Amino acid sequence: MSHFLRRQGWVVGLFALLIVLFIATTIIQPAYGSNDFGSLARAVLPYAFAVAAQTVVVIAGGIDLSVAAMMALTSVTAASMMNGASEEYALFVMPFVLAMGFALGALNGLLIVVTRVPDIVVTLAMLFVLQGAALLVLDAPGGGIAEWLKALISGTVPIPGLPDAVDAWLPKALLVLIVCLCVIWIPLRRSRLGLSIYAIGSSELAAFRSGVPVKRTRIIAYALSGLFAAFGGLALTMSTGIGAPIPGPYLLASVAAVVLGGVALGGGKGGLLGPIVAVFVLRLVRTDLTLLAIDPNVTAIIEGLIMVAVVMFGAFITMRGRQ
Amino acid sequence: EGKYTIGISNTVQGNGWREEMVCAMKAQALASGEVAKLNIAHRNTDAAGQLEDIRNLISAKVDAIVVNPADPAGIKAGLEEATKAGIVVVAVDQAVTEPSAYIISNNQEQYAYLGAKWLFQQMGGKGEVFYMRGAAGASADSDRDKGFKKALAENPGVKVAQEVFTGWQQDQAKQQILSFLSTGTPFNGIWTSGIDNVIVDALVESQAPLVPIVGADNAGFVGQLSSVKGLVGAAVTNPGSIGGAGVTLALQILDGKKPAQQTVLVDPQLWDNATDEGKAKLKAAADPSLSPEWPVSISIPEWTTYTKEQIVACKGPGE
Amino acid sequence: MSTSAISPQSVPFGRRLKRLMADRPLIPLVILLVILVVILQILRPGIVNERWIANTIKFAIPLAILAGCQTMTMLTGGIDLSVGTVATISAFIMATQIVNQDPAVAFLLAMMPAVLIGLVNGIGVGVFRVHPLIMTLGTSLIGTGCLQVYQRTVIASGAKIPDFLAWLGTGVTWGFPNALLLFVPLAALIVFTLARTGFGRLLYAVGDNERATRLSGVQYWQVITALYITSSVLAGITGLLYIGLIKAPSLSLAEPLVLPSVAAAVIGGTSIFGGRGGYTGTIIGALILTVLTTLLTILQMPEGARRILFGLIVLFVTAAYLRIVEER
Amino acid sequence: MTTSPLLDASGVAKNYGAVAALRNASLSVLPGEVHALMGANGAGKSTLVKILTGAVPANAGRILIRGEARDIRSPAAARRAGLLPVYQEPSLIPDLDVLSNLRLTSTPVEPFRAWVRELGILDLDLRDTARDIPLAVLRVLDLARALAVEPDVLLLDEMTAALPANLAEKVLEVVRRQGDSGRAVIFISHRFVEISALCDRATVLRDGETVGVVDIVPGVEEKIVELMLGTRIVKTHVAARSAAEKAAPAPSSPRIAVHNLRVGTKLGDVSFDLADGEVAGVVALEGQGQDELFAALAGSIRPSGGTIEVDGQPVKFAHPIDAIRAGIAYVPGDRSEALAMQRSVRENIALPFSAAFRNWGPINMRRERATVIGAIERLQIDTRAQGEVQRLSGGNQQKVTIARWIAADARTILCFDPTRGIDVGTKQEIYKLLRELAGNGKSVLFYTSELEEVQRVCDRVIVIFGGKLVDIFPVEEADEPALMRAAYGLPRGAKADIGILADPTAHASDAPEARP
Ligand SMILES: Nc1ncnc2c1ncn2[C@@H]1O[C@H](COP(=O)(O)OP(=O)(O)OP(=O)(O)O)[C@@H](O)[C@H]1O
Ligand SMILES: Nc1ncnc2c1ncn2[C@@H]1O[C@H](COP(=O)(O)OP(=O)(O)OP(=O)(O)O)[C@@H](O)[C@H]1O
Ligand SMILES: [Mg+2]
Ligand SMILES: [Mg+2]
Repeated sequence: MSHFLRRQGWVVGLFALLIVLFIATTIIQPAYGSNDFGSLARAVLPYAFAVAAQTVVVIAGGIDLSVAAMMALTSVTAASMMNGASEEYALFVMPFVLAMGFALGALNGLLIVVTRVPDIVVTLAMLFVLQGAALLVLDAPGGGIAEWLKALISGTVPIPGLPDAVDAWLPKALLVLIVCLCVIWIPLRRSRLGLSIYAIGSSELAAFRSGVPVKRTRIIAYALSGLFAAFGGLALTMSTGIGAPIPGPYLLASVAAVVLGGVALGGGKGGLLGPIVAVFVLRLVRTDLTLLAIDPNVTAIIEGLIMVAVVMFGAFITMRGRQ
Repeated sequence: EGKYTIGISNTVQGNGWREEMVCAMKAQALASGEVAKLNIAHRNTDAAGQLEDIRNLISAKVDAIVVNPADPAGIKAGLEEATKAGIVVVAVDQAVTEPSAYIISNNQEQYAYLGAKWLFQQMGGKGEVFYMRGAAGASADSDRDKGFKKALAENPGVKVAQEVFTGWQQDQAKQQILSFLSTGTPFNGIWTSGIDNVIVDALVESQAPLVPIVGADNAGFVGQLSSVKGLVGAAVTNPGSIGGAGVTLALQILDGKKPAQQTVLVDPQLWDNATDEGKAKLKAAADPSLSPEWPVSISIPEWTTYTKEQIVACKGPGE
Repeated sequence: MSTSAISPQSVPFGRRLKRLMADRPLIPLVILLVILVVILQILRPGIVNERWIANTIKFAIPLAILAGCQTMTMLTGGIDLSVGTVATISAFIMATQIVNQDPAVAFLLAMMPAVLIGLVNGIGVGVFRVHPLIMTLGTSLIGTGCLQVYQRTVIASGAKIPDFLAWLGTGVTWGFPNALLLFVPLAALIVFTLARTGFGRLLYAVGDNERATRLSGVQYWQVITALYITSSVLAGITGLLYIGLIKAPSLSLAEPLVLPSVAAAVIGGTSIFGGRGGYTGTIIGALILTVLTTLLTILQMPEGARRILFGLIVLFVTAAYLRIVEER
Repeated sequence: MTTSPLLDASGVAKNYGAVAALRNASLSVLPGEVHALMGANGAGKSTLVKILTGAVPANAGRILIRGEARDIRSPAAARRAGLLPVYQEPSLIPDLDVLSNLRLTSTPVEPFRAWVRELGILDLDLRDTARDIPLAVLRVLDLARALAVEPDVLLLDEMTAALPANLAEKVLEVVRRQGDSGRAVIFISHRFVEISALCDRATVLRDGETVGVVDIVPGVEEKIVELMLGTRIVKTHVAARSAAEKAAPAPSSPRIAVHNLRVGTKLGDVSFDLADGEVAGVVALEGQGQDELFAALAGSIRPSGGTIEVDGQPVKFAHPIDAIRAGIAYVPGDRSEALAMQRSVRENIALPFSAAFRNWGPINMRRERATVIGAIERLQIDTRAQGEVQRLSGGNQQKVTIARWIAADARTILCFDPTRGIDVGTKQEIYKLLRELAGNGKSVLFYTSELEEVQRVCDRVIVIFGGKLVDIFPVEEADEPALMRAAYGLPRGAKADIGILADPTAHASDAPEARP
């Protein structure tokens, strides 16, 4: 139990914060219901994938500045391929785009390993490259998407045996998120590859000496990041129905949520659950600020303050813990 | 005394034009006396983020949503949900593809066409033009590009000497024009997408020939058109006050006065300093007290009722 | 594996050259810069003239100062993402306050938020040990929000660019940009500080091994707080210079310089992990980036291809530089 | 014996830029033997181990395993070839728990558990994160992890250097048995006692070259030292200091007085004095609270109770700077804790001079150079590998950590195991230095994990056990058996058998470093 609390304490705290926020939301807007929760889940989707992409590389001791640009590129690719195409064609586009994300992510990793240029610089350069590529694919927002893909994240899933009242609180978007992340993350976390990712983030030298193939693991970590970013790009296209070549605000948001989620920038520590919960917290804060009709300029200040305050609080606890 | 709550969604923050638009919305809401509360979502984000904001506004149970779309097609789903929830939706500045939404918009294609046509006339229908676009990949930019290309097609003698994207950023634009000037490439005119006063500054600073130049009706540029000696140019109006017009339209619909068409286009005007008529318009419009990035056309007759003090104060109902 | 031993006597010329470059990392950087300029001259014959050089220097200087902020913070293993916001705030306050205030008062008002943000950054990083990336990102968000609120209170009073700043930012005397009057002493001061003062030594040492400096009696929070305040003040000064150059106070004036400032420091050979680097390299890095931007503007190609090229060149330059310097 | 060697390396060379870490090293190990690898600091032992186990690539050389040429490119490849190292630095992943570490290296858990118990660690929780485990235990876990996969050749790089006597004891026993069971062990240590107790043969390196292979027989130590040091003349026999030299000071007020010092649960009620001109030894097994004692005196951690007086004035240290201002300097045992590895020797030595806020201004380069060079000469630091400290060998790095405080002229120096992993020659220099400091009126608190050092250096011995100060006695009574008993918390005068090292009749009796 103490092991669990020591390791998951931060995530538990975040969950508590999330619940407090939900209660606050229902106080602000008593009519807040399952539909609104569905909206939240859909808003979370692209951020959650961006954060997952960032989390994997941060755990591996790196950082990926190209996450948002990767999402833009995969999004425009999907949108331009599916534009005017048949519904079935999307079945081919999806894996293609995911594979593209995986390959471009691997390219990130490969460049870091081969050139030995620090990851932050390689991914910064890749940010420009991917952005440029996105502009070559579509020079203005546009494209289209299969209807069934749009329907995949809207509405709820009727689960037999569950009362409708409960069903209504299970938006498809949330299920898609859970399924996509779990299918990749849970087996990974338990595998030797997963351990290797933590190992190279924790201590590269020790990992090397423990027989971990450091370079290969790093490349795979970036490839996974690219894969998650491609999911994020698809999520963008699924929710908007188009592809936009200009990256959205996902880079900074992903870094912020990773840190809020208890993953140390520096590597080796944390998991995926914390950052995902952090994304929910950040999105719900935005909802509350809108519901409260707060001056929009003040909302920027509040979001910044929350970020700084929570992280300072975390730092403060760790300091107390150390003494 | 107001009875309505109006939600506003905008996705570019810190840009003079957009700030004026939001202030016009606030001022109009206050001046109309019909609005109890404004609920503003105003931040830098993309279409997906705007969907989130629109849905939050739906959760907040507003009566109408006035939106400057990040993308015409990208927020269709959100707007549809809003209409279903009984909310009046008005898009300003750019069109949207959602059929149930009302649109009151500056005509971006016409904006570019009007200015470029005038410019090419000034150049005598031939020569080289320096083409300074906005942000690559933005829908307003690609609409304007269509208008520019149309004028270009009508003037086969005019060639594009160089095409650059300023990203609607002053510093980038200035560096680009200075680099361009230093190459010594001959050019006979400049068409720039809304970033204009720094371009004139750059020409003056580097003592380059003052070729004809077309920009927007930003306060700084309008002032330059009357004050800089030897400068021939024209400002094409692209009023940020369209935001106020959007609020008016929304209120009209809420009051049951539906407009004849779903789409209302506000056509741009061109004020040049080559004709006396244009000069008079420029003089009337010039307003040195405004921030140079703000468009001078701070009101649209028939659509806005606030005073200059009100829009400059930038205060909505209850503030 | 071969069994041949390595004889240290005869060092071939190639290796000697490489070692020379490794010991003097500025040489390869300058060579890279020259190569870029030559390419530019080939693409557009005649472009490299006095005026172009003056322009390039004018735009490289604000970037170089902000990259100086990054260099110093990166030496301690940090980064300062708030420099763009700080520069913008200072510039905006200066341009709006000068309308009704004495220049000296306006200057002090403009620098106040810079000092404040630096102080908050310093305390967050130095005392609470928040990761600098997050800390400076947070303060930059807060700063931007405050600027938006402030902007509404001064819309009515208008803005003005002080003549002195315009002279400093855009003026050229005998072919030399006036901005050099500010930059040369500033750069000399930074270089001297890093190489020959106790504070500079501490920046390197703290970035290398913080525990060791603690055992030697160094108080981390003092060093870090002083560092982030210095960085912010430099950013504030950059803002003033930059508004003199651009002459249009906007709410996102210096934001576009942030990522390039990081890139300039890295290209200039400063390690993002701390403990290694210097300012002279950074200055060249800033020049390289500015020339590169011009080069890409001049090239006639789709915007997408231009960005791809920019990314590839930055990557290539950094990789080539590392290759050369690490050959020891 | 005609058995063919298990491992046979020859002509191994390794260059780091201009510095040749290894020139022509060779090493041949037979099955069933414990083979010592010896050499002075900087001789290249660690580098050779790293090459053999694929951690660094060699520039030249040939490695045969069971007569077959193998190209070992990575630790994983070395593992497959049956070569398993325990490096000087712990190799567990700090942020993973022990169990995950085992899974990462595909180490069977049950044998590992058995070995851990065998090696004397009874209360290990496999769910503990490696970062939270004390250094000495980590080293033992590394060894257990290596043993659990039953390697053909085990390479131990200064395995015992950071271990307290009780754990070192167990390690030696286990290693001995490995040799007996037909496997081979390569054993690096600077402690002759261990070598004579354990090893069959020794390969001696000097300046990156193998200069001899000797059988370990009584009396061979002199020969090894000769090989190791070459022309360097070192007095290997330092007698315990004469009574006159000891001149036990009887000062009126002590330099440092500690009363009832407590630090959390680790240290309780410790009281003692330290006088000017005195070297006080601290003896304790691993983890008895000595780390906390030193850290508290150095201002690194805050005591939870008790008082510290300096020159009769009570002091409270909130930060090492407070201790340094009171003239107390701390030399940690782990040099990576003390050095800025990418900076020069000069900057490292001069570091304390810039610490205070008022010294943040311009540096007087000439004065600094003079001070630094003085300290370098005094400690005879080999700065052959110019530039960054990380290019120095371990021993020379260690000297830099002390040189800093010589240059800063600290009045009291707290030395925590300063001779860990250092060759005999350098050790003598450090002993001499500490005595000289005392002679100049400075005071030294000296923790050592090598009991035989106590009599060479100290005036008094403070024994800590279980976080309590159990005994203080004069150096005359501090022979090794007495110290060992005290360290185990046994009352003075009691007799108990505590292993081969304490047994004065073992091979160690003829070692040059043994008691006179
Ligand atoms: N990375 C490096 N760069 C330059 N020189 C190095 C490097 N590593 C080691 N050396 C040099 O190579 C020589 C051999 O070093 P090595 O650490 O192998 O010796 P050692 O026998 O392990 O000594 P010690 O017992 O002091 O650790 C030393 O003189 C050292 O300065
Ligand atoms: N695989 C590796 N990857 C990166 N750095 C390495 C690797 N192997 C060794 N090094 C580095 O090479 C340098 C030389 O090591 P060296 O042999 O001197 O060790 P050492 O600590 O002096 O050992 P000892 O004190 O036991 O003799 C060290 O700084 C070490 O960090
Ligand atoms: Mg060694
Ligand atoms: Mg060594």
